[in-house]
Amino acid sequence: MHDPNWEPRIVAFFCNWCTYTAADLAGVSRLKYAPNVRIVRLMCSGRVDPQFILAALAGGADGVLIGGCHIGDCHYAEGNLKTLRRFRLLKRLLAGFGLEEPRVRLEWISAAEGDKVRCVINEMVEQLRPLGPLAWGQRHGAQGWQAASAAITPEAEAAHA
Amino acid sequence: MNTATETRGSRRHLSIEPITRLEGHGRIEIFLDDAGDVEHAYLQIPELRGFEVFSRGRPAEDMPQITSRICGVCPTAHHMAATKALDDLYRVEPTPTARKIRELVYNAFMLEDHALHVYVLGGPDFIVGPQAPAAERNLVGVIGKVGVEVGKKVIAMRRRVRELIAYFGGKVIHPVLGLPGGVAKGLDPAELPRFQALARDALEFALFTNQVFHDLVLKNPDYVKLIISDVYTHRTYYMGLVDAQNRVNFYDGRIRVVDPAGREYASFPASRYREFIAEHTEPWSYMNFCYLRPLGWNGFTDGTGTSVYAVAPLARLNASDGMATPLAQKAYEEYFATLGGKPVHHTLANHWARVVEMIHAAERMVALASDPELTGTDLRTLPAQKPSVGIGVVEAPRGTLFHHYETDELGLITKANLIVATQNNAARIAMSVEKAAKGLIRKHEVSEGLLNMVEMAFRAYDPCFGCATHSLPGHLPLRVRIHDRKGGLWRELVQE
Amino acid sequence: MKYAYFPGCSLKGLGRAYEESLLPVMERLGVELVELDDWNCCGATAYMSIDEKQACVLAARNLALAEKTGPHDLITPCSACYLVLNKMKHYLKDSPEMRTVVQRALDGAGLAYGGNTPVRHPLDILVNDVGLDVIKEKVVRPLTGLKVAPYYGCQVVRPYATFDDAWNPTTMDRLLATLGAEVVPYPLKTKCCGASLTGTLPKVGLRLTYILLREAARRGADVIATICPLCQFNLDAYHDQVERRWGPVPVPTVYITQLMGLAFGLPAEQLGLNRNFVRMKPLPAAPAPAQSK
Amino acid sequence: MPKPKVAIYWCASCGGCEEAVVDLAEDILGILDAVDIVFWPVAMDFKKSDVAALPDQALFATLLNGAIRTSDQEEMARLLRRKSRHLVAYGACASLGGVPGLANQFSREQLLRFAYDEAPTLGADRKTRPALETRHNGHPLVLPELDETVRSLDQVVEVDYYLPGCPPTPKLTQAALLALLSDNPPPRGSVLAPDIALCDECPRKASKPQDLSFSEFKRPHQMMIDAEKCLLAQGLVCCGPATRGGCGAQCIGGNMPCTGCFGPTSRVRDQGAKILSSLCANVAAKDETAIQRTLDGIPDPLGTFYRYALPRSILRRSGYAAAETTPK
Amino acid sequence: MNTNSRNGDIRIGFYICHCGRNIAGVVDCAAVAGEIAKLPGVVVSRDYKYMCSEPGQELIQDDIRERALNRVVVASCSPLLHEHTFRNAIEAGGLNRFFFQMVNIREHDSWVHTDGPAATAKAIALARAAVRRVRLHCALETVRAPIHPDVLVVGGGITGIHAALTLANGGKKVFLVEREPSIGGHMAKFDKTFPTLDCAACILTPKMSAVRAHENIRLWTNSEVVKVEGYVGNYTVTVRRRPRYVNEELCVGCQECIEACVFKEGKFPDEFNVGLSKRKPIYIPFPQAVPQVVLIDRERCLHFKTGKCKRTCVEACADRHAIDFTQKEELVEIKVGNIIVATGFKLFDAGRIPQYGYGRYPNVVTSIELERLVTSSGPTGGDVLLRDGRSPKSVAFILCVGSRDFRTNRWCSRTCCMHSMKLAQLVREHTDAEVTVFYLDIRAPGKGCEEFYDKSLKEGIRFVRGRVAEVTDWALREEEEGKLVIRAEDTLAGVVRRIPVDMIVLAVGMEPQADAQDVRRLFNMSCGTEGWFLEKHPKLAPVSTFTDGVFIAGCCQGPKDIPDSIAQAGAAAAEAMALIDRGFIEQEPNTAYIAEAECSGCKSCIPLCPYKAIGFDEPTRKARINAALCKGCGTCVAACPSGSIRQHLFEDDEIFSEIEGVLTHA
Repeated sequence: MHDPNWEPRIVAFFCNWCTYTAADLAGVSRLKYAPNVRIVRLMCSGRVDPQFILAALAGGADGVLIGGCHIGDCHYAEGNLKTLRRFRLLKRLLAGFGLEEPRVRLEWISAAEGDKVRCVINEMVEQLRPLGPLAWGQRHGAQGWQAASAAITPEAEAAHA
Repeated sequence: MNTATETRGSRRHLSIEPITRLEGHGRIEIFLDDAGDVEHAYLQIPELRGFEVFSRGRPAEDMPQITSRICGVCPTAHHMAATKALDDLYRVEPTPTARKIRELVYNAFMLEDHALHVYVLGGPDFIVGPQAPAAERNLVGVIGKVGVEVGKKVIAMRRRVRELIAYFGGKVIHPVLGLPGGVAKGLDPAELPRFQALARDALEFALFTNQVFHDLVLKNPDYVKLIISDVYTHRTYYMGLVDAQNRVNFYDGRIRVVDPAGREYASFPASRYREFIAEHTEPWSYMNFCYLRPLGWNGFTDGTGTSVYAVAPLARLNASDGMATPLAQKAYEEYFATLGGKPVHHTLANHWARVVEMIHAAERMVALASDPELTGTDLRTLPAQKPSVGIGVVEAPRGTLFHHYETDELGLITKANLIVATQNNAARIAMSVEKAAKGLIRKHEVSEGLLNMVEMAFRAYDPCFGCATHSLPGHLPLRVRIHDRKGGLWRELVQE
Repeated sequence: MKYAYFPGCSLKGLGRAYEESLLPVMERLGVELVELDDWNCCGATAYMSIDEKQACVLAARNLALAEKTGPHDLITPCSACYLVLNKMKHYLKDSPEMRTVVQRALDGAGLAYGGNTPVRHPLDILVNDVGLDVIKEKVVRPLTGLKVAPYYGCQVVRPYATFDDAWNPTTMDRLLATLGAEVVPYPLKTKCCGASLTGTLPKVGLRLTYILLREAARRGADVIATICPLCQFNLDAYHDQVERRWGPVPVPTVYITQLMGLAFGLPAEQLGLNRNFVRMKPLPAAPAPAQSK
Repeated sequence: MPKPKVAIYWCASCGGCEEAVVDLAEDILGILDAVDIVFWPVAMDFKKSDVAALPDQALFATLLNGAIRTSDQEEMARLLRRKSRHLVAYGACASLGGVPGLANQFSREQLLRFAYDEAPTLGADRKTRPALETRHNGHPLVLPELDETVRSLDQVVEVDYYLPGCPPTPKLTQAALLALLSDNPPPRGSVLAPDIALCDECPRKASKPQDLSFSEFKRPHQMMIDAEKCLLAQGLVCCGPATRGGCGAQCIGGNMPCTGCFGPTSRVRDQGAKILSSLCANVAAKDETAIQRTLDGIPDPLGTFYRYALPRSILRRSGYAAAETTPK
Repeated sequence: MNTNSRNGDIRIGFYICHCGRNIAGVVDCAAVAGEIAKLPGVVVSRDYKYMCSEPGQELIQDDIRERALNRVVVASCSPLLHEHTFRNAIEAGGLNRFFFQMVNIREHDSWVHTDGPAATAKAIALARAAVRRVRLHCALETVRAPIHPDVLVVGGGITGIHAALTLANGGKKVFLVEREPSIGGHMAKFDKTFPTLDCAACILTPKMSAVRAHENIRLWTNSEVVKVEGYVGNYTVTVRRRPRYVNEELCVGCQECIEACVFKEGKFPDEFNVGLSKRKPIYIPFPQAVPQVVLIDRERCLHFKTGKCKRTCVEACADRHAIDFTQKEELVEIKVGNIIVATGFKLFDAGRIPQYGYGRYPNVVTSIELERLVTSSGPTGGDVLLRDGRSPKSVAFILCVGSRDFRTNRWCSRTCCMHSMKLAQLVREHTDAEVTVFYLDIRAPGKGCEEFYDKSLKEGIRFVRGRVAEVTDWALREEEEGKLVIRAEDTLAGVVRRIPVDMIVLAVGMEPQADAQDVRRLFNMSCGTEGWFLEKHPKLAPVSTFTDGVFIAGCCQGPKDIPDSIAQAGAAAAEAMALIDRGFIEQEPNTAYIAEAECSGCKSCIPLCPYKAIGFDEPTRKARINAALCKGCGTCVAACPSGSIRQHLFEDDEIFSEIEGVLTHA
């Protein structure tokens, strides 16, 4: 059994216009939610490269949350549709990788839905708890993509050196 | 396993590493009795790659390309067996043009693969000589023996034949032409003359090879004695693919099995392979040993009561009533006449049988290349039925090859089972090695020459452990390890 | 059309007339009702207020039985059953805790409930599944000239107004119109009939009953149509006491299905109309068939 | 001055990479003029001890093909790493894990279970399992243990160069050797193939429309394939856009889609994720169900997008696989 | 100073803001600063009370100079709030403004978490990510785009009117688009306005005609915006102008045609009088309508329906030839730099609360219906009458109809209390009826409103506190006979009352327009959960939206009374003017770009761009991105299968390093 003080870590990719703003609204409204999420801001959920999701999982995240504008509301017309399409196939792919369903989640959260940010995050944290740590990197003898990509993108690594 | 290595390392052992030139790896363990004679020898295969398992969930139409990765030496064999399994899976007949393209490609492949063995892998044992120093028993040695010109000829011919395969297959190593009901690409009539010329040259080359074999091997009484010597002889069953007239066919037909006396034991379509073939597991090897299911596993025994059978050139010739092409038929008759009639039980005769088959393959190429239908444009029969089960078989250079798939109705693999050439031969190979070892190693007397002769018993099958271990991952070198009575390691012959 | 049928205790007891009229009417309409095998108390009555959990388990068992019998909606004529069974579905949906209690109990009985079977009221099925046009076709004896006050009671539309409006339901109004009856505007459609109080606070309960009857009378209703056994009994059984306190209000209360039966030309006695305390007057003279079209 | 020494070695491979070297055909003689092939199991008799005996860095280069699945292979990889100035991951398996790397979707136990318990052709003695150590007629016999995962070479030792392809083309092989021999060899870590996707050299490039979106994904056996037109434009999943060029678009030449054996470009960390990303983004459907329907045309994303690169992908292997380990 | 990022020696300054207690109250700022100080490349790590303050910014600038910083990370509030501030600060400090990364530890951390240690750990993780990320930042230049000086105002209610006039008076060209045939909106229907009881028409009409007269205003009634493209400063808007079959230029509004219409009497419900009166197929919405131009109701006009009309209207119009049955709908495209949305509200449909009997009981009316009844220009000439023509003896108002109720609308409509009291007083003026007001709470915060409430009380209007349960017409007692009966709990007296009255007025609340969602999408705005258009910031940017150059004013943003609507109209106009007079806007240089050599020309990206910014360059056979058209969503970047498209400010490596950063354990 895993360490009792273990807390799920969620990496969230939020679009600048709806979900990130909704998260700001949640703050302005002083809503309270679990501190397990780390938000990465992108201009549009359409920028969420599936590589980012895999990198987060391999890099130690226990779950990944993608947040975008509701369909039809994308600040860039249809960026979120592209996200939806990618997400659908990615879920099938991740099932092939044996990843539990709740670990990766896509939510449409408009700038007004501060409370939805709270609910989704709390709910996700609770869904991840029983699953325990993903610890993908350790499980597979790799520090996720960092080791895996060391040779292929030397410049990328050099940048961190 | 590391720990095991170390404890062994702490024992007294020397390593002279002799066995190479076979695709993939195996290991032979030889145990001596007090007198220093061979008591037992074991052939061990230490790999498992799990193709059947990781084929699950894959779309069936990808199998010809996935399974060809079982072996880069005979990818075309796996590719073709898989493709034929897809025909069966979707209940489609390839169009006449497609079938001829497949056969042309396949015979071309048999030719070049046999050529590789004759000149690079197995041949050197004879061409250069069994007693020759290791460093010479290779292509370079062959060139030294037969001259650079011949070497270049061999290389050029192989290249041209492989270019033909590449034309249709996109790539020669891991081709992509196979689809259920046909092939992906047709032949541009403009290319036809080139291939016709090639076919003619291929035939000439095959006959030339036959000549070389006669000159260097058959004209040498010692070699012939060696071939028919009891050390290299086993009385087993033989299996091969034959056409309606029971003549050798590499691409299609019924599977025929003859008993050690050469009488037909069974003749069945690929779909019934499970009734006749079974795999036996020994805890000391990852490779399963095939035997004839109806006879049950009777151990590594030959002669009466054996259930062991052989495949590959020697077996194909034994299992057939003749060759479908004239020149090959002539060679076939000479072969049996020289070696004392059917069936031939001499393992080393595989080399000659291989040359006979080269002629056959080349003659088929000539015939197909001049077939008007070859340039047809109707390349595919599109599947209409829901898939469920498909079984395909071909004669790989190294023997009968079975691919068996089961899918859901989307055509995604739910179950796959593969019986590859070397697996069929595994039991006989193991016996050959033990017998050779017993025959050659006496009273602690071991020389590299002797060991190479043990190795020859083995190499004659042109065994492909890459193939045989399709079910096994990564691989290990073949080692011959000789243990004394107390089980201590006495000598070790390792090829990394 | 086929439905699983949960009669509940009333339709086998006090409300027998309801079943007696429901079954032939549904048969006329080609609706097949398959009575649940081994059904039990729906869990309503006082049970719900004494031990909610056990009441729910009772209800759940019925629903589980329904699911076992096949993929048919469950029809429950009694408003109380209808309410409790629906309530149960909501509980199971909303309260994980209740879900576990119920599931454990059902496991014990070798049963399971997936929460699928919809629980439906005859009124819903008549108007939305069968359809008024189909019903119209079956009318051989239009209730022309009969003034009816449609009374729905409190439970069918509250709190789960699934097929009609909680404040101003109209399904029965439309159904009655289809039968040819004259629907009097009745603002007390969903007022309490007093049934739940007559037992405990007779005074209050009786007054409510009286108000309903009186308003119906004032609006000239010949009869009150209802869909709830409890209401029917309550509005029918206490006329003597009402009369003692406020004078006579001789409006009979019958089941909508009984009126349908009449309109379909079924004989009154087969419809259990004779079971009423306050009998309904025979229908006005049959009009010429031409008018019925 | 002595010729630079070159070793060619194989680990978990099919032998195709050896064949690829043999396919240098006449040119192999040219290469033999330039370098000494001192170690090549498939075609020459030489000894491990010969290599072990060499001083470190004595080998100019080692072309190592095949993935790593056993500790013997790991041991050899380390030895050759030590002895070689340039260690080249030769071919898809060494660079990316290759097709056998698909085994990473399953556990070692699943592999063994099939081979010895479940295979339909097993005989009466099914369920016999090979044992790491056994005695037979009193003779001790040992077998190596299989690793749980297939690893690419750079997941075991540091790799200087990558030569992609299943197998690499003779052309690239020759070019690579010449590049290494040249005065200014390419920077370490580079992949010795063009760093641009296959479409660049694809003969069908021009036939791809600029506004291509997918209303349906077809599988090659379901349709007649036009031999001129871009395969993506025909609705086939072609990995060309996400795959390094340099192979000469051989599979396209065979009128079949690219399956990605050259791996991703240097700018991409996960080939599968990228091809998925671009294909999905261009799906035409706009509502959930229609999207789902279109994507059903790709029933096996893992096998399709990670045919060669699963061990080298960001996630590397399946979670189930890790969950289940062989009982000892 | 080293401007270019990667290889040079990276000197990072990290600053964490206490924001008073807002952050420091939960996050241990000193601890965060301490942790970050340990990271490679971090040369300064400070915590400070208010980073956004003058001294806070100077702190950074001094460090840039003295410690030769070439990267800055500030952990404080949301970048949407202060990123600009800090970028300016470091620019003033001599550093390229994009060598900066902001960490949101207020909205995303201290404000949403209570567990101090956890919040501090989160702050460290986010900060570490930013520090890793900022190393990779490159020097970039902001792009300037000019602003088109014209403005579009959508909606011709009092809000739109005021906004348009303000801008026009400021010398800006304004397009005012109104869906209805006349401007004026709801206010035009009012008799008087609270709390001053001055005549609505008297204050509205002059403004309406001013619009008509103003040289800088292009007024398009009977028109709707159907398409909006572009971005702040450069919007291209398509307006659909529906035909009124009367030529606006030629019609003088004499209305003779209406007289002459073959319909002698009005026959169709009059929209302006909410159906309380009838109009003809050719009509003018109301006497003071602007424009003073009649229009023809195509659905009802005999000519259109039968083609067999005598066209008496055409005769009446005589040589003015204003009537034109051939008029077609037209689409007009205009270019503007800013847009003000003032599309107003819709009244709650009282029918949704059946227990109040609206629609069932004829004498249950809505506040706006009563409004028309009390207006002298209304259908009854200002007499408050029951349907049967009697004058009511008793009138009851029910407040919060549809408002402050979970079953309908949760919000307070803000105006109903005052509006109802105004009507109550007018009813008292016009009749001798008893007036009772049923209320939940009286909300009279506006200037002069509480006084107005007192006045109402003094005038003997009865107030009963309690939500009305139902309205019925059945009598329990004698006095209830023939009346409507209100049942309600008097929560002050603690008794349930049955109160019989003749007329019941439902004070219906305000709702977002039915098509608010479409309009929102049209202008790329957001809606709150209730459906009102969402302002950028509830306090600091009440009339701005998340789309630059699109402003909202009046009741489309939420219920308001007239003064507040006017105030917002002015505010929005001012915001627009500020942008126009600045003359340009600065755009984030977060555009996508293609590494020429790396692009294989696979064309996967081309169809993905909603702005057609990606093209295929035939000579090079590679894709090309037009930076001017790119809006920086990054969809093509994520999609490029060979990773050959990059995005400034959101480079793959920057994001990977951020991911890595938030996941690295401290």
